[in-house]
Amino acid sequence: MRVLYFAWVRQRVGMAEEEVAPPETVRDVAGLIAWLSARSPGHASAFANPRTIRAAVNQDFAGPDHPVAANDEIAFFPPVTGG
Amino acid sequence: MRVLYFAWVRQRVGMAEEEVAPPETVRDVAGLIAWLSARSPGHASAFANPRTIRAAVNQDFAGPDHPVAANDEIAFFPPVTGG
Amino acid sequence: MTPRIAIQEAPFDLGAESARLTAGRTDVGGLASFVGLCRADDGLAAMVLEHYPGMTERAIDRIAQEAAGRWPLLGCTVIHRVGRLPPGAPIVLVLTASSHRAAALESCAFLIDWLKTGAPFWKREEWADGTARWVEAKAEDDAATARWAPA
Amino acid sequence: MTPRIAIQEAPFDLGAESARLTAGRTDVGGLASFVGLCRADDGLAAMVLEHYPGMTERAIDRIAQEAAGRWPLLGCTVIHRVGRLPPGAPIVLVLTASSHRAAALESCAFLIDWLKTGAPFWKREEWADGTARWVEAKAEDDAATARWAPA
Repeated sequence: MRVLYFAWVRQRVGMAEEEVAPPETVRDVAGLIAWLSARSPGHASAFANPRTIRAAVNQDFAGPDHPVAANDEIAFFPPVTGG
Repeated sequence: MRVLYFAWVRQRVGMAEEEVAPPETVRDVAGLIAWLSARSPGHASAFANPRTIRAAVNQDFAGPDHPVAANDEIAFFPPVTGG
Repeated sequence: MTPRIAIQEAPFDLGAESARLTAGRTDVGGLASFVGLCRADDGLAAMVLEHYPGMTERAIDRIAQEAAGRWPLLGCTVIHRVGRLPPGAPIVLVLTASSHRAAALESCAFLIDWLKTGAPFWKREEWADGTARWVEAKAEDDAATARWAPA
Repeated sequence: MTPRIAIQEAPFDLGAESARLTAGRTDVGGLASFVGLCRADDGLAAMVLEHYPGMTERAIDRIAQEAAGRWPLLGCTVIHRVGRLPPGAPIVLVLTASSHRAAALESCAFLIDWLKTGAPFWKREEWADGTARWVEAKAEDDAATARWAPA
């Protein structure tokens, strides 16, 4: 599973992307956030307030209940501010 | 009094502008239209249907009741179609 | 804000006009433009545009000032071509600059809607078969202008 | 209608992009554009834009297709710059072409409203005093996007 981080989520986690292999109990975006939060103080800081985090699964916006699987590309980032 | 004609009003009247000196009984735009209509068959044709004619007095749109005076610039034209 | 208003036969340059509104300043956040072009409807050979010199500039200046009173504009350009224009030719340009995008977008739409009904221009269509006819005013243009009227 | 979508560090050329949508055709009656620029609010040194390569282009392509389904578009261009941009620099360009002006104007406003809330871009402001902060999403941008939702 490939995980990407953008903007201040990337800065707090301390990396732009990583390959992870969470246990099978991690089935959705919310579960992945909980699992990633335990990986480092940086991860914990990035995901401290899940309300400020948005996610995409395979490049589509995805809510906390969206399923995640081994070959997915998952991205975490703040609310977007383009335009 | 200077009278200007535009678009098909100009074509029907047969000229772009003329100096006229209507009698004192011609006091407003509607009166001027009636008086001009009698000047030639072209004028009569141009003003045959007053509902299709718009007017400006001294370069501001003006309705049939708008007063007209000796030194005014009066223009007659169809509804505008710019842009 | 002094609007730039031009009535001309020559083409206009959208890039240059846009640069003119933003050059040397850093307070413009949004620049909206509209360009109206001559469509080649079924055998149209050319569009011939006539206007009322003097009144045209006055009327456009007045409406640009009204727009500046309704939206916080930092710049406004209106260029309207006259004369004989072939199909595909640009006819009219409206450009508005503001610190915020909604003001730029709305004032641009307001100005082009108004130009259709409030500025003394007239269009004659010349056809490939040699005939010509004056374009008639459209009720939908009056409706578009009316939606900007104060409630 | 195939939209032209570009994410790039380089500046864009409004005149050239506009010409590209109308060149060689005579069915375009209206061309609307919006350019968003970097404002120099109180000591801003630069804006740094980051995006999600791949997802950005997909998301913009999808919304351009949605716009083409809602309005009869003849052309659509979206160019969004990324990287470090100084105050005064153009950031984003939206261009829409249609046979009628309302379709061009409305779809242009729709697309720029959507880009503020639906495309994966993030802005960081760098200040003259050396500090930096990520721009926070605005509730007013969500509201602007929401007004386009089907009733």
